[in-house]
Amino acid sequence: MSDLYREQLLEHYHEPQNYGVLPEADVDVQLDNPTCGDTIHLTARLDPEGRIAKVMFEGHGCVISMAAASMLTEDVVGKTPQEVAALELHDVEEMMGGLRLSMGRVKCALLAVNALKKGLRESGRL
Amino acid sequence: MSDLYREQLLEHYHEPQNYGVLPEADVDVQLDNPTCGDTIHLTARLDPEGRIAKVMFEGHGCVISMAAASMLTEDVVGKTPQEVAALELHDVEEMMGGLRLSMGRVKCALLAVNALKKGLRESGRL
Amino acid sequence: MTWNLEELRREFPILQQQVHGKRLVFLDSAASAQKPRAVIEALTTVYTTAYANVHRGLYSLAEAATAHYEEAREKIAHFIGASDPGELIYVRNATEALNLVAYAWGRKHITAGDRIVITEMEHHSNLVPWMMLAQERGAELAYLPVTAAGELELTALPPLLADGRTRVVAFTLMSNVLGTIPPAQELTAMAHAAGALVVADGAQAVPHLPVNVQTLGVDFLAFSGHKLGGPGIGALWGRRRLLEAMPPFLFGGDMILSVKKHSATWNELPYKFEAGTPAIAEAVGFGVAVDFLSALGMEAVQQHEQMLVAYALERLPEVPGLHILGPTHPHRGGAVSFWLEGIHPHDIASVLDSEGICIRAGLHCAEPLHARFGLPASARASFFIYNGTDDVDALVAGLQGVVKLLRR
Amino acid sequence: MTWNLEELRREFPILQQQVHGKRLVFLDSAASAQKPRAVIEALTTVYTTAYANVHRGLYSLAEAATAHYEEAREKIAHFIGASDPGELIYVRNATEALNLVAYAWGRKHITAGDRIVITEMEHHSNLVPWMMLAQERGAELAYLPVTAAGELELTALPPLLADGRTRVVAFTLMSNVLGTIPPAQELTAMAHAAGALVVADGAQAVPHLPVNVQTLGVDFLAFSGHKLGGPGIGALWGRRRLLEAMPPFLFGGDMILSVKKHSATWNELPYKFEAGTPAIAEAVGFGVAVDFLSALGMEAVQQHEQMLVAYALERLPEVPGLHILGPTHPHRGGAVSFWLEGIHPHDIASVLDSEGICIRAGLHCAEPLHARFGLPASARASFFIYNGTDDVDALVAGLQGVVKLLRR
Ligand SMILES: Cc1ncc(COP(=O)(O)O)c(C=O)c1O
Ligand SMILES: Cc1ncc(COP(=O)(O)O)c(C=O)c1O
Repeated sequence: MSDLYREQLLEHYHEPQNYGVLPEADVDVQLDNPTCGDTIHLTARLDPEGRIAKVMFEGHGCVISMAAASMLTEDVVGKTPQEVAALELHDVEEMMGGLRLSMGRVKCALLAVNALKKGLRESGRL
Repeated sequence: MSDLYREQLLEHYHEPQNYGVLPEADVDVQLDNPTCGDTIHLTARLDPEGRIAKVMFEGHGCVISMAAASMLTEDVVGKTPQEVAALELHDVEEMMGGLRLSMGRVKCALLAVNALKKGLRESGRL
Repeated sequence: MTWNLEELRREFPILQQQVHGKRLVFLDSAASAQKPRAVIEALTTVYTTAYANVHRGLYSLAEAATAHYEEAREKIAHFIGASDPGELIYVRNATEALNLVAYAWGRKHITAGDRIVITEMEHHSNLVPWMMLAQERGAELAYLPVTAAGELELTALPPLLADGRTRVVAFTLMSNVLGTIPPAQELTAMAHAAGALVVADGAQAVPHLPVNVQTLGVDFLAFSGHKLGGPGIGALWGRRRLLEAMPPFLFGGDMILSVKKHSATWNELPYKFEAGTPAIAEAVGFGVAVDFLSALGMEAVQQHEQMLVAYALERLPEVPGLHILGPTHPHRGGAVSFWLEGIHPHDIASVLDSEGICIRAGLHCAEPLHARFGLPASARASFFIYNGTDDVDALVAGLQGVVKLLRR
Repeated sequence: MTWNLEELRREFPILQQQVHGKRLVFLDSAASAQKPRAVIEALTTVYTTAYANVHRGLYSLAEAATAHYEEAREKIAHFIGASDPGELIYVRNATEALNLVAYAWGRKHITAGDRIVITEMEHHSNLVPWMMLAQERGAELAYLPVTAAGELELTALPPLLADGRTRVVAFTLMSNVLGTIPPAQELTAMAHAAGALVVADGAQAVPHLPVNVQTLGVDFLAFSGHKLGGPGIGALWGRRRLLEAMPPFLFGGDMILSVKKHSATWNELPYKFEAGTPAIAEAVGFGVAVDFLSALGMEAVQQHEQMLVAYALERLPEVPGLHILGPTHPHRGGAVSFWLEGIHPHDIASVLDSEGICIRAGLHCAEPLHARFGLPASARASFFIYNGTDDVDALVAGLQGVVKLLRR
């Protein structure tokens, strides 16, 4: 069975972490991937030093986009907006357990992090 | 040396028959082949029965177009306009001694006969 | 069985390969078909024995290339029932063919207040060119709806034709998502009776069933060579009378008769619409692909694919939570789209890939159609001559695995 | 000698063949070049191992095809000095590339009273699109004259730029008839200083000398893959900023981001300009052809051809009554056109063909240029990497025979 669908990913997919909407969020953003029909609604709060304190997401999409979102909500806690802005495909692949994404799935994996970057920009934190 | 340039053709090319302009012509027509720069000015007289009595031509162009014109002026004498209208590539090839023309040269060979057809149409004989 | 499948498969070198150690189960021919050995070899033959630029060359090599290029045109024209090869124009793909009509015919004939009718099941290539033409000209773009069963709502057409404002009706001869085969003759007769032209998108129909422009009565037919086993090339067929009255689309070498500094006159058909050096070896390969299909016979091709569709329609519902889009009777084309409850089509495609099974997932360039069915995407398996019931079996087994892996 | 010619010729299978029992002397590469074995084999490899439709496929075969297709784009962009592969758009040929600019950029930016400047030495493909655009928009089409020596009359440009009405200056980087290489950097600087864009026709330059869009400073560059040893394909390079501000040209699959029933948004570059299934294997072959030339080195290619031009310019005048068109110094491209007193170019080509020598005769898609020189047609021999001085010798001997046969 596909290497893409290893246990760890499937767990995040079936039982996503931080699923839902964060009340009184500093960041509140919606991002779609129209080619796939993936959508994400991401909310985040920052701590007094401006670091990411908590992130939650809602949405639907494929295993890759949903697992990546779930993992991201855990992974970015404590990062500065600048550190988030610097995250690249490679970092997301690492975050997902050293996965190697094929071109066709890159957009799925990046949906959540791109949403977070967009939200940070729109809320003036970047 | 090329089969296309057999003695007979070259003779017609170097010493064209019926070269010039026929005075008091019934048919007087100009035709160009813009892709090649070949031009022909063809004049013809019909006999009382409406058959081609004499054809003369002037112009410049390649060996094929000029030789074909020269041969045509001899070949069509005595033909009715309808017989001229019925002349096809195959007939021109026969007239030129059983030549097989390549696609690129067909237009050259047909210039004179097409001019004559056009002249007959324009003068109301067809 | 209409032909020996094992023998036929041997004609397709790519099918001999293994993917992830499994037999390649290629179920994405609706996107682009695999190439028979004869086509691949024809390219090599052209390039090693008879390549030169066509038309203007007076040497033997150029004449040989031109002859092969034009023979292919005759074969392709004949393949779609056109008697006049001058009506067949080489283009890059069906998309360019449809744009050619929208630009060259459309910009001349569509004016403010006119109506263009298309259908909800159109591929973007037979949709966006008309949308942009309508926007540019201030014309109306109207859609023939698709029923829940995936058929065209024919009763919606007469009202759209009644006021005489409809200039063109454009529709696919086979949906690349639903497999639906609209009643082209009927639609054409209605459009013509109302004074509208008919543009048929044959991208899916031409490779998979007998298409005859005379019988259908359509005015333009767009199709792709790469979808019937040829290289990266396509064709537009149009009625001589219409093509002659149209201005050219692309301007440049070969399509002109004469160029002065401030005026130009156009070459005869089909060259008027073929600007610049054409895809020469590709055209020859297109002709060879058509020969290959003709040798099988398009009736047999259709019959073979209907057999596969019938088998797939029978077996796919074994997969729990699987829903088929489009007609569930086998009088349809071999593009079978479906969705699985709770599972994203992308995941279906990725998991099947690890089993060597190639299907497509997404919108299949038909977003309004997916909107019609309220689906963000779907999965599609599509058949061609080299597919067999073993491919359907592999698909069903693969889908069972997908469900096991991804559904809780 | 910059490389071993015999070895290089063995890489071109078609050159091994005999024509009319004679060695093939191919002197028509300016029309289309012969293909190296590596290109021909690349097509076979794609079709036998990694063919599928690109971009939207989620299975390995489609991913492999997409990867090869995009790697080729990177190589081709790099070949012309572009750092951003998103600026490189695949088209059918240079002609389509130029039409794309004239349609998509031109219809947006050219209005009544504007001026478009081209030159008298343009190929119809860089002439007629501008003529039609000017006619449609009520703009003026002005020509930079060609001197008797076959150079551009540069002093004519400043007056055409002075009134600020010139929006675009389009010129060839190498004349396909005269071999002239206009001073592109100088022309570009002048045009830019006057606020005009520069469209460069690289159809002849890109295969034959180093072309770097950064150094040249041009805004668009059109060229053909088939003229540099690739299959039937071409490319347009344009500045990202300009391409992004342009509306799309062809509409349909792959070039969209999203399609609703009455609106659509466009994909990012370069896909916005690549509608429908592209010529996939052809793009890969284009990349391999570029690799082939890069391995030789474009400086070496230019040097080799200049050597041949110098030799031809020395030997051709031996033929009585032969007149060369264009520069008689060797700092020019390897397209050498000429005419023979009293002999029609068509006859030259036909007679030479019987000796296995392929040259072109006619207007070479440059009718206004021939009008400038008062010639109804000309003959042209053009060189590429596989030509040698033996080909020039064969040409001269052949021409001597032509004179003997046809001149009295
Ligand atoms: C200078 C020049 N521009 C444009 C073209 C057109 O190229 P293509 O026929 O590949 O479109 C050619 C070749 O014929 C050419 O020589
Ligand atoms: C119904 C239909 N129309 C048009 C097209 C466009 O074909 P192409 O991509 O070859 O231009 C396709 C294929 O993608 C199709 O399925």
